[in-house]
This record gives sequence, structure tokens and C-alpha cells, in this order.
Amino acid sequence: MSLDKIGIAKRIAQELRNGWYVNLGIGIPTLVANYIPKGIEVEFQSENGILGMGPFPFDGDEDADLINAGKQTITALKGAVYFDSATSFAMIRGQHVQLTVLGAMEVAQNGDIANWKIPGKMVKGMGGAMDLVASADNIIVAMMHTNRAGASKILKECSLPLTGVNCVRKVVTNLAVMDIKDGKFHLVERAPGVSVEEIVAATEGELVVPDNVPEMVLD
Amino acid sequence: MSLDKIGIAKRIAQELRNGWYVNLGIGIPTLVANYIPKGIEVEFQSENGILGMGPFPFDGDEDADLINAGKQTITALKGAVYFDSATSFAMIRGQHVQLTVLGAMEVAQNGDIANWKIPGKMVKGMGGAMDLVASADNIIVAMMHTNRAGASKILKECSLPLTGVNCVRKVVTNLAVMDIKDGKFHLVERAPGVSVEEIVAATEGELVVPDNVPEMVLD
Amino acid sequence: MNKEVKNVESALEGLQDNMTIMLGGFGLCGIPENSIQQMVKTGVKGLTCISNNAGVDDFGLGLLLQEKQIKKMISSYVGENDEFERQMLSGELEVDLIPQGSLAERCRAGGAGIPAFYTPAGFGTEVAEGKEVREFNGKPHILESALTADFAIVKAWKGDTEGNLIYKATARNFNPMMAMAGKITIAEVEELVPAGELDPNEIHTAGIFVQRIFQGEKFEKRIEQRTVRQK
Amino acid sequence: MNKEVKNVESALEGLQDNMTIMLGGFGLCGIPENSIQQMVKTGVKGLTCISNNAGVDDFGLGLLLQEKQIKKMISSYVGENDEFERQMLSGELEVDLIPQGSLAERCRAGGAGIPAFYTPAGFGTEVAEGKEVREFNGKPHILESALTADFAIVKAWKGDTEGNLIYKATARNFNPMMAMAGKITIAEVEELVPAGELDPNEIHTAGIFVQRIFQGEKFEKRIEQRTVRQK
Repeated sequence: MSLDKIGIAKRIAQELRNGWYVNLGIGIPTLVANYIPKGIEVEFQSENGILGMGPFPFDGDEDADLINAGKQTITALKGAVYFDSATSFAMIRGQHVQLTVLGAMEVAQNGDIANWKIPGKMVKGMGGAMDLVASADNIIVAMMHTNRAGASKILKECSLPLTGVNCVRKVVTNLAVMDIKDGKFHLVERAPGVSVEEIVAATEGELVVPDNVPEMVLD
Repeated sequence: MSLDKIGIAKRIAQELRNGWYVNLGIGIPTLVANYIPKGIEVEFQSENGILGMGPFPFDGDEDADLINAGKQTITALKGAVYFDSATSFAMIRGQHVQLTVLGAMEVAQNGDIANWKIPGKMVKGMGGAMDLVASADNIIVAMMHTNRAGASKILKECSLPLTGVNCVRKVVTNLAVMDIKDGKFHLVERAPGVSVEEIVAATEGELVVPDNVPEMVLD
Repeated sequence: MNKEVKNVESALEGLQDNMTIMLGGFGLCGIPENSIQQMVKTGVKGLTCISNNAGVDDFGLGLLLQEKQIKKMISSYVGENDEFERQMLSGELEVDLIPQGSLAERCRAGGAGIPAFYTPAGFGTEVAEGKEVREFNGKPHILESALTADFAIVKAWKGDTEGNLIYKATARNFNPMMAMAGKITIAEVEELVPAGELDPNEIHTAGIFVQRIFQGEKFEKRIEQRTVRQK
Repeated sequence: MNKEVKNVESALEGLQDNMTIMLGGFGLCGIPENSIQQMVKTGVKGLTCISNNAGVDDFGLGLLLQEKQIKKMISSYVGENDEFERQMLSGELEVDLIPQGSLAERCRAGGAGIPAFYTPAGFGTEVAEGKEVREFNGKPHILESALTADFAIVKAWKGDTEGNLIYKATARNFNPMMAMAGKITIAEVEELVPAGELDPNEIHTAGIFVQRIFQGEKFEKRIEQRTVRQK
């Protein structure tokens, strides 16, 4: 059975390492913060200007001056710090953030990613995504393996306008965990109950399948 | 009679205009702060990180953490602000400072200035001077007209390594006030009791002398 | 140096058609509400607005979009505004979309006298079209240029009569860089205090960058995504 | 994330010959005294030091110069140090003199992932030799590159265990940019407090830039030019 959004978030949370500063994009990536493994301490950076982002405020405690990059009201943890947007992207561009997790419309086998524009249809802007993908050493994409019509979003080449080139290292979808290296996707894990054949069928890009593809272990 | 250092500082102080932010270099320029004309409000920037610099502290009130660019202990006026060196030079390079006053070893008729190095002999470094002269629209140089041997420091071309090119607009010396434009010095005022002939004799660069050269009025 | 002006009308004196205006804020957080409402009132037209976002349909820059006072937007993300998307897709509105970090850095550069700098952001994308590409340490970068504005309008939490500003929490965002990059910078603050009341060590924007300051009459501080948990 | 180390010895662990070290401070104001003294103790040699100044003969970086531990200095002004001038003029010491604003900006660029930027400072002087020149808005600029360091050692007034820093008055100077530009950044502070005790709105350097923090044992805070007026 393929993963839901929470499953994807849980699997990505397993990639967190102690002491990392992490930037989580809008959507599925935001959910990762809810599933930090026991014993792992990380700190979340939100590019609008906070490090040490905490959970949503209790009802009635919302502060219009304290939001995350998704414009949601948030709280600040002990030891948090606020800063301006130039400093925020200095952290990102200067590779002081160890992990970036973001969503995508398409990912290609060379690590290209497209997630900001559908020409003539949806043009919301790239926000901080282009800075994040061009800068981070460690980028994990959280996405659905296929679109609603069933077409693969794990491609040989992106068809949509790119957000960044040769940058994605790992993709976690509702079906699989894949690494990207040497211009190919490499299947690492299957979602519980999902067969290698299903993953291969849903993947347009070149996919290297090892002899043994373990199932993800969640919870 | 030629001016002393205080005289030069007093004359330069007459150039201050209301509302200006001003950066004063080490030496004679520092003295300018003592002779601000009545009714004129200016604010002093020191490039090590303070705006709203006040007078020296009272004996016993010195604070090692509060100094000016000459490493002297200072005080902060009401409304002062501290900032880092990058922000300080953002103010300077971004032309938010309206006037820079600094000393020089040599000035040339095209506005070149040399004030940081005597090859093989004195190499103290340029400090902030190169940023200041390259950025400011309005630069006044405070200096002696000649060196101790009597040789002119107001030159056709600088002989020492340059601090900046085509940047000085006005020079105030112990003998004269001169503007620099069209690649020439233009005599504007004489020090009290100093003749035009004395100034011409002490000036190596091309000097335009108008029919009437008024004496400076100090105090 | 006293920068205080008595109200928003005086603060925006000299605002003219076809000017370039920077406006601080991220989403609706830290936007100069009073000045935007005044801009609507004046009916000024043909503006080029540099702002990370474009407000929502009925608040922030959305108000200027409704009245078609904006000719061109320079932003990084405009997804919360239907009227914006309509005007853009129909070609009524020129739009220059810029990576958020490049936008922030370009404003800072404009204020800091840095005419251009290299960044990796956008390399290989349509953002890089027509821009110089150069490799540093084996990694391709593109050359981005400084941004400045006729007016930069920022919003702070506290300010003093010298123009020194302190922002609150994430309402800081783009305000400090834009304050640096305006030919005339206007600050609207929630609380205006006499010079000397702010700790010089705690000031975020130095008064040298600010030409006019006033206390805003009313701040709605609308929340875009109210998200809470239960006690 | 706890960045606290117990003392200056632990803070400087991994310091090796021939490393590049950034040190905050302007003159003797805001310098990491404890770390400098420890560097002398370790006897580490062949250092490239990036610091606006070079201390005085018997304090600050002057201590490392006396012991000939420094191979190369990258500074803007070194006029208060006779031993420095002697080593430089005799050729024992390599020296790279950089305009102060360019030095500050190059450190910031190093920390901010900006590999290079254009500045007018130094055009037409020996600083510009070998550097690309380009005109922007009719004015010539030179291309300057980012600076980084193996260790950046900074001094702050207060810090918390997360590495967040607050500087005092003009002791801030180069410390914030250098803190950004170190592969490993070490902060020595006058007062180290638990996370949560510093107001997140008043922090000058975010803990993300700092890898190790400790409370200095003793701060002499020597004054270079004691200037006073009489009451």
C-alpha cells in the first residue's frame, strides 16, 4: 500500500541527524517536524527569518508578527533567533543549513527539479526554492510518484521550467525511496506492500534496481 | 599667517550643512567636530561601528568597548546606534554619508589622493580610506600645503601610491581653500594674511587664480 | 537629526506616477499598512513595486492591484492573490519573479553600494536567461545586479525620531534591506519614541538609512494562515 | 543544539600549523583575548591570519607576531605594531592589505555563499592590480572575492549555549561577519547563559554560524588610546 503524506514525512524524518539545521518547505515537508526520531536534536530554519521554530501556537496565542515561510502562525523555541531575509539566505547560500526538504512537480534522473511554474497556467513564483536547491548540499524531495492521471513525475528529463539543476540527491515518494547518482535513480526502499514492479511501472526515468530492495520500516 | 591644525579644522567646519552625516578621518579631521557652526546639526559616523559619536568620556568613564576609528575612547550621544563593519561600509559605499573629511600626503589636480603608503618606509595600511574616497560624493582633504622640507604636496600628479582616483573635490590647507574641477586646482580663499603669491609658490599643480581671492573668515 | 513627519500624508509627499517603490514585508507580516492605504487614496498610477509578495486580494498590495495602480511587480512569490494571477496571465501586469534570496541580497546590494554580485541561485533556470554565468570553485554562478527604489517604505515595531528602527520577530524580513535601498526611505512604526529611548545596541536599522518616520494610525496586522493547536 | 565547550583548550581543538584563521576585533576592541593567548601557548606556526589589525607589540595578535607564529597577515591597517612593520619590511611576513570595507564585505560574502562582488574601493590603486575592472552606472568597480577561514574566532559580550551572540557597542565590528565565514567558528564570551535567556529579537549573530562557545576566563580589555576630558 502506497504511503500517504504522513508516511512520506515519517520516512524523511528518519534521514535527520543529530545537530542538523533543517529547512522544510511548504506542504509534506512541513509535516516532517512532527516525526523527529527519539534522541535526535535538530533545529528548524524558516527562510522568512527564524531559527528555532516551534509548533503552532495554542488557540488565542497567535502573533501576527511570528509566522513561518508558509505564512502560518508559529511559536519560537528556547534559544530561537530572528533575523532579516538577507541573513536568512546567507545561512542557506552559505551552506550553514545541513538539510533542505522540499516538494516537487517533477524530478529528473540527473537531479534536476521543477516545482515553481506551469507555463500559462500556474505562476506563483519560486519563493526561496531556487536559492535552497542551488545552495544546499543535501536536498531531499518529498513528492507523489505519479500525477493524478497516473503519469510518472520521476523522469528522464523535466518538462516544466526548472527550479534547479543537478541538485536533488534523494527522493521520497508515496511508493519508494530513491537516491540520485551517476545520472540515474537508484531504488533504495519500497513503501510497505508496494512491489518493485509497481515502482518500475510508475517511474519514467532510468531506475537502477538492486537485487534486494527492503521495505521501509515506519514507526 | 598660515593656519594651524585648529584653523584648518575650523575652516572645514564651515562646510558642514544641516542634516549631514559626516565621517571624519584621524588627525586634523577629528578636530572638525569641535567647531560645528551654530544652528548646524550633523551626526558623526565612525567606520568601526557607531553613528552619533559624542565627545571623549570624562576621566574614569572610559569604556574599552566604545572607541572610534582612531582607537580613542569616546561616548555615544542620544539616538546613537552601533553596527558591524559590513553595515558601516554599506553606509559609506552606499553614499548614505554626505561628507568625508580626511588627511592626505599628496593631492593631485585631477582629484587623485595618496595617503596610505610610502614604499619601503611606511606601510600602515589604508584602513577605510580607500572605501571612503571611492564612494563619497563629497570629499574634503585636510592637509599641510607643503612638507617639512617646503616641497609642495599640491601636485600635478601624485608620486606616492594612490588611495583613490579623481575623487577629491575640495582641499583645505594651512594656506588656502581650493576646489578641484576640470583637472585643475581653483583657489577659493586665502588663509588670513597669506598672499596669493605665497600660495602659488607653494603649489606645484596647475592653480587657477581668480581676480579676487577673499581671505578666510574664521570665528 | 529629526526625521519625524506628522502623518502618512506628509510621509508620502512627492509620490508620483511611474515611480519605483520598495515595500517591506513577507506575506502580510511586517507590511507598511498605513502607507499602502494612503497610496491607494492618492490614486498614483504606473508604479513598479518591489516586494517579496503581492498581498492578498483585499489587503496589502492587493489593494493597489485592485485599483490597477501597479504596472510592474518584482517579487519572489505571488501565490496568494487571484487578481494578481489574473492580471499577470492576461498580460496587464508585468512581472519579474526573482529567487527570494537574490531579491533580498539585491536590495541589500543596492543600499550598500555593491552594483552586482554572483550567486548560484537560478543557474540553469529561466532566471539565468541573459545573465552572465561564471564558475567559482567549480560551481556555476550568475551575476545579479543591485536594486534601488525612489521610495522604500518599511514597517517597524519601534522607532525613534532619528529614524532608528527595531522590528519585531519575523516581521523584520525584507524591511532592513529595503530601508537601505531607498533614495527616500519612509518608516511607519507602531511606536515612535524620542531619540535616546532605544538601546543603541538593539537597533536593527540605523537612522542614517531613514529619511522620514511616523507612527502609523492603526495597524490591523492581519494573519494570513491562522494555525493553532488545542490546549 | 548545545555548542558549549568547557574551556579555551577544547575550543581550539584541531588548530594546526598553516591554517587560515579569522579573528574579530578592531584595534584591541572586541578581540578574542583568551583564544589568542591559547594560540601562543600551543606554539602553532605558519598561520595566515585575517584580522582588521595586528594588535600592538605586547597584546592581541602582536603576541603571535612576537613568537613568529604568523606567516601571512590579511588586514586593512597595521600601524600600531612596530614588530609587525619590522617583519613586513624585512620580508619575513607576507602581508595582504585590503580596504577595510572590502575586508568586511569579503568576510560576509564568504559566510553568505557569495563568491565575488564588485566594489568601487581601490579602483586605480595597487589594490586593483590583477583584478577585473567593470563599469556600472559609468563608474569603474573591481571584482573582489569571498574570504573564508578554517577557524573563525570571535569575541562577544553575551552568548547562550546555542551559540547565539550579542556584542557590546563598537566591540561588534568584524565579529559578526567573521562568525559567518569560519568552517569552524569559535566564540569566546564574557557571559555564557542558558538557551532562552537572550531575547531572540536582540541577537546579533545566530547560533547556526557558531560551532563552539565558551566563557573566557579573564578579559583584560586593554584600551589603546585612552582619551578623556576633565569633569
